[in-house]
Amino acid sequence: MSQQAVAHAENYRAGQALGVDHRKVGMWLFIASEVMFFGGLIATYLHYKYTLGFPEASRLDIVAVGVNTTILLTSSLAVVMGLSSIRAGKAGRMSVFLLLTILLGLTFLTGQVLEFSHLYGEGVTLTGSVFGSSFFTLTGFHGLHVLAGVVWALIVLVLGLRRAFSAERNMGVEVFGLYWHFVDIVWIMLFTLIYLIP
Amino acid sequence: MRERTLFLSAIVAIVLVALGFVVASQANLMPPAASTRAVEVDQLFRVLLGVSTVIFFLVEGALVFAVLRFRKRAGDDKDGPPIHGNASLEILWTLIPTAIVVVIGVYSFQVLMSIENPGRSPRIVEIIGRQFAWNFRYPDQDLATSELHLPVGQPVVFQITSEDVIHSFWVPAFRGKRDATPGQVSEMAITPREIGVFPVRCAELCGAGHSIMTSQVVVESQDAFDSWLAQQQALANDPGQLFLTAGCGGCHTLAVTGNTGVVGPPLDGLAARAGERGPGEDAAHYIEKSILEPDGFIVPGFQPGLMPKDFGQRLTPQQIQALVAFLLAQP
Amino acid sequence: MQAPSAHPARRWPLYLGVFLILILLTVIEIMVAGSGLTPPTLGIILLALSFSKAGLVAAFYMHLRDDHRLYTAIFVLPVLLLMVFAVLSVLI
Amino acid sequence: MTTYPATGTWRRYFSWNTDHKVIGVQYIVTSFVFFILAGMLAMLMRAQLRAPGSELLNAETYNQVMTNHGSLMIFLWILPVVAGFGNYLIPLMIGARDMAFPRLNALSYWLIPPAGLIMLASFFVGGAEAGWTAYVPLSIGGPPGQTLWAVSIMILGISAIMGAINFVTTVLTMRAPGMTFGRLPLFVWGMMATSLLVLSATPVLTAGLVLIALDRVVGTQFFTVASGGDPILWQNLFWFYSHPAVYIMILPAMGIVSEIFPVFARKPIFGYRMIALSSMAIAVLGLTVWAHHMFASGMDPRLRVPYMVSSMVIAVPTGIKIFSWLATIWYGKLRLSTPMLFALGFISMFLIGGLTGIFLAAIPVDLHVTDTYFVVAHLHFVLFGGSVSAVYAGLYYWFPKITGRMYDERTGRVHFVANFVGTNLAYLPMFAAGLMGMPRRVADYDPSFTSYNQMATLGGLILALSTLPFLYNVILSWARGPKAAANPWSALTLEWQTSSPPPTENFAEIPVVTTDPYAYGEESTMTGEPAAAPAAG
Repeated sequence: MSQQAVAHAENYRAGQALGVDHRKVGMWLFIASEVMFFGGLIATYLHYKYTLGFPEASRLDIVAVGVNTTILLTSSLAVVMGLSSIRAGKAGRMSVFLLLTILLGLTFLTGQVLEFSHLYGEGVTLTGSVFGSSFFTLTGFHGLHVLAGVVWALIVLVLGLRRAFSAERNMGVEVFGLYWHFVDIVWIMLFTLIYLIP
Repeated sequence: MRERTLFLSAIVAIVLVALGFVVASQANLMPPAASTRAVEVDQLFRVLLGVSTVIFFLVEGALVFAVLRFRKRAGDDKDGPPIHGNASLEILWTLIPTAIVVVIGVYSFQVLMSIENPGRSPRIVEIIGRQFAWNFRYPDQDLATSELHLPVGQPVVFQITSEDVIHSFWVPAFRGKRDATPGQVSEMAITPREIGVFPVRCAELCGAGHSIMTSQVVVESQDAFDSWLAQQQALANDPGQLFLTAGCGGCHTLAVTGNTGVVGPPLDGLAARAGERGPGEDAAHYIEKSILEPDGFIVPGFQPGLMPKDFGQRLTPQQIQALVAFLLAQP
Repeated sequence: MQAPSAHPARRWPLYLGVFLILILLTVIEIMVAGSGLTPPTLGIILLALSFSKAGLVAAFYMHLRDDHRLYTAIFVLPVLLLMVFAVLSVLI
Repeated sequence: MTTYPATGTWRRYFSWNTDHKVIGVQYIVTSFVFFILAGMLAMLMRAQLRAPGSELLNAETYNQVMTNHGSLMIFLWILPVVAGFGNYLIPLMIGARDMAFPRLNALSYWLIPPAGLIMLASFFVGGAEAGWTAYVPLSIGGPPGQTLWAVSIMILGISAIMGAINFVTTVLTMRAPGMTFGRLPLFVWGMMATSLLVLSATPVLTAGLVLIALDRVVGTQFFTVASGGDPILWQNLFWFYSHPAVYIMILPAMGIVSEIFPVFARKPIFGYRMIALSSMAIAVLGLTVWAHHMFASGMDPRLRVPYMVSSMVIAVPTGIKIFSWLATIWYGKLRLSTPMLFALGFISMFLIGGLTGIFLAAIPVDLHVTDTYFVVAHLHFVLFGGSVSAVYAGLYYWFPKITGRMYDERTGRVHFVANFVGTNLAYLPMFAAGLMGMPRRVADYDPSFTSYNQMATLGGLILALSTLPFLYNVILSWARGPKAAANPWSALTLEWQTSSPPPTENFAEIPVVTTDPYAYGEESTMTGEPAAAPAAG
């Protein structure tokens, strides 16, 4: 066996040729496909924004949504702090941060619900105009991703309370974190593309 | 040995090129070239056909030769020579196709620029697709027709759109095709070069009637075209003719045109009745309204929803006025 | 090449710093949007700001900065593809 | 965590099983069932088109049959059968015990049968009639079946994405010691390229289908022209997936024949690196050509030229592959068994599809032939003469490995001849019909096209019959064919270095790879369990 072959053999036992963990690779590949899914919706929104001008977009409340954005950013901080806690072996502290993440995620969703109902009050509806369709579909799908993230966070929290993670075994937390941060990044882009750019 | 290989490959190359040339020049795979654009497209097509023929016979020939020449002989269980590759060969068959593709690309681009150039002062013809028929408009004459006539040698620009789903306006003899997309107008420039009658087809699946959504284009001399145009205009403005061509006679009874339809109310002596139908509305307005929105008032004893509601698009305002006057004049 | 979990405890100041920058950038974004800049410049500035925010999250919170290059490639390539696709879809 | 019912019982093929070999067979058999169904729909169409004015099917029914034929063939036959080969072969070829995510793998298979049933169910609620391209606004106004069609393809897309994640992760993280990227079998390279395309293109189609479904069910305005909706946008989303889909369907096929030529020519593959690179090049270029399907649409004319260029450039890596295969069999010791015959047939017919592709890339010619039978002929030479030939080649080649039994060679050759004759007879006349002016997707046609269509119908009939000897062959051989050796073709890739069929977890001990997989005509020095087969047989 060549030296390199030996290295491979050891990595193989851990399922890690290239020295990368398969769960992490899988998650990143999933994120890549999610990029393209949102890509389809974003391209649709931008195409119509460019062709139709979307005057209704002036009805959007930048400041309120800005606050909601910072809430989501804070949740990302909570997630990464939770990860670094468990890496330091502090399972209890991780649970606290995960709880915080869930609360912040729910707050964001509440904010989005309020925004939607406000817009409906203004007569901007899902079926009323191309703007309504594009806006609610794009932001709505992001909301669904946040919701899925909250559920996932709950699962990780429960597992954490059952001592499923430790300073050595915490890939479950890291992979969840990747997903959550990605959803955050999507919102960072949507905030600019939908709300800020006229 | 080396000379022999070179000699043989030279022979093969010459034979292949000759073959390609013969196929390209002799093959007759296209309908008549009835537009100037068709001539250029066919030229490009023949070039592509020649190149493809050479490549086709090169590869298939090599394939057949290899199968015959290199098949395992009985009792020979040894492996072939361990050849893993040949850099110069691989570079060669990367560069040559690249060169061919570049040439074809440039040539195609030139042809594209040339065929899409409308030429000086083209005549505009509007083409409207609807499930499942083609309608035509000559905006200069403000004339809507169900037939497409074109003067030979005169550049024309089709302005193509659709009223419902996507259709595709295709005259194989012109080599041109353009989608008729609802909500937008796309243009196609053509200069007919042959007198004759050529089929028009819908090339984009548009529903159950897709295969019967055909028409024809009549390419004729300038004189013939002008007289056709004049005749069409006369028809468009002769209300009696209009009454027939628009299809009114199919459902309504009218003595002067000899129609006896009973689906819709009879129209003889309409002037007398039309006055009292709508409150505070004179006969002329009532008749015009009934043509544009038939279900506005339903004559007792007749059903709503039977009369087409698109006469507003089918007929020009002048034609409708002519019809109204014509009906008012009937005793 | 794995994410260094050597001194995880000491990483929280970094995470907090990144967070503060993210909030700051968000505030700047809103102010820029409010300022009377004209669309082309405005759009470019706003996109630059949001991309830097996304970059910060990816580099520090998703650990791309000190993780295996493979992950960066898997993430960045589709983003580039998406940008090309979005531009062409707008123009189509 | 992963469950393995006793191997050898046929029941495991009908159960939730996480063994990649079981899942591979499930994929292949299921998709072949849909292949037969879609083929029957094709025969209905050919029967309708046997003569002008035929009244076998009314226009609505014809459009439903045509739509489902295309959708089934693409989404439920070629894509899943290719995934089936990937599932069965990738772990074996890279020396792994299973895929990276066995349960995800089982899930991605079990999404397929329900999705297929949903698509077929559309027939009974007023079927999808808008063609597999489902152009709006036609597909918005159509009958309810169109919604089922969209849902079915969404599910299949999700299944394909999960499969692709699994393939890429497996290849990146589970290669056996010594299985460097330079030693990866070319089929694995093909699956890598395909999976990357699936990951980057399929989600866009899913997004587009969501828009169509919302328009139809909820009443959103995405494609309502009156309120500003743009039909071209759907074409843009659709083709961004559906052109790469052609490469998703052909790259693994190219990988299959790249495995077969060295074995049956007893020679190393010629230009391994160039073939692997060209797969990746095709994948990358394949993402940049989609709008060449829209040259005749209302898209911005200035955008067409770059698409024409990229479409033509793809001819180069494709040519590299074809020349490399020719060079591989050159000076070889060709054994013309059925897999080799189908592989040779693949080249000869795919070549026609490839060359006519250049005609379609050249915009001036495309504006004449697009949406005509020329396109129908072109895509069937690529997907039937190409992909399906390669799939048949692969089925015969790996049949002894999968079943542990040998198929009957004579019947296999009968199948090949019938398939080859049928394909060319069915599709060559369509080129002429299209050039002369016959649009595609018509339930009736001008009598001037009769002779072409009669030939095509006859060819189609031969094709349909040609599947009978195949079914007869595989069913009987699987049941009571002669036992096959572990390595009947004395091939060098890893899947042949274990028993036929391979045991659960494939290898008693993970092999260590020390040589490239096509080292024919040399001292093969593969260690590991069991020892490599002699290079020459």
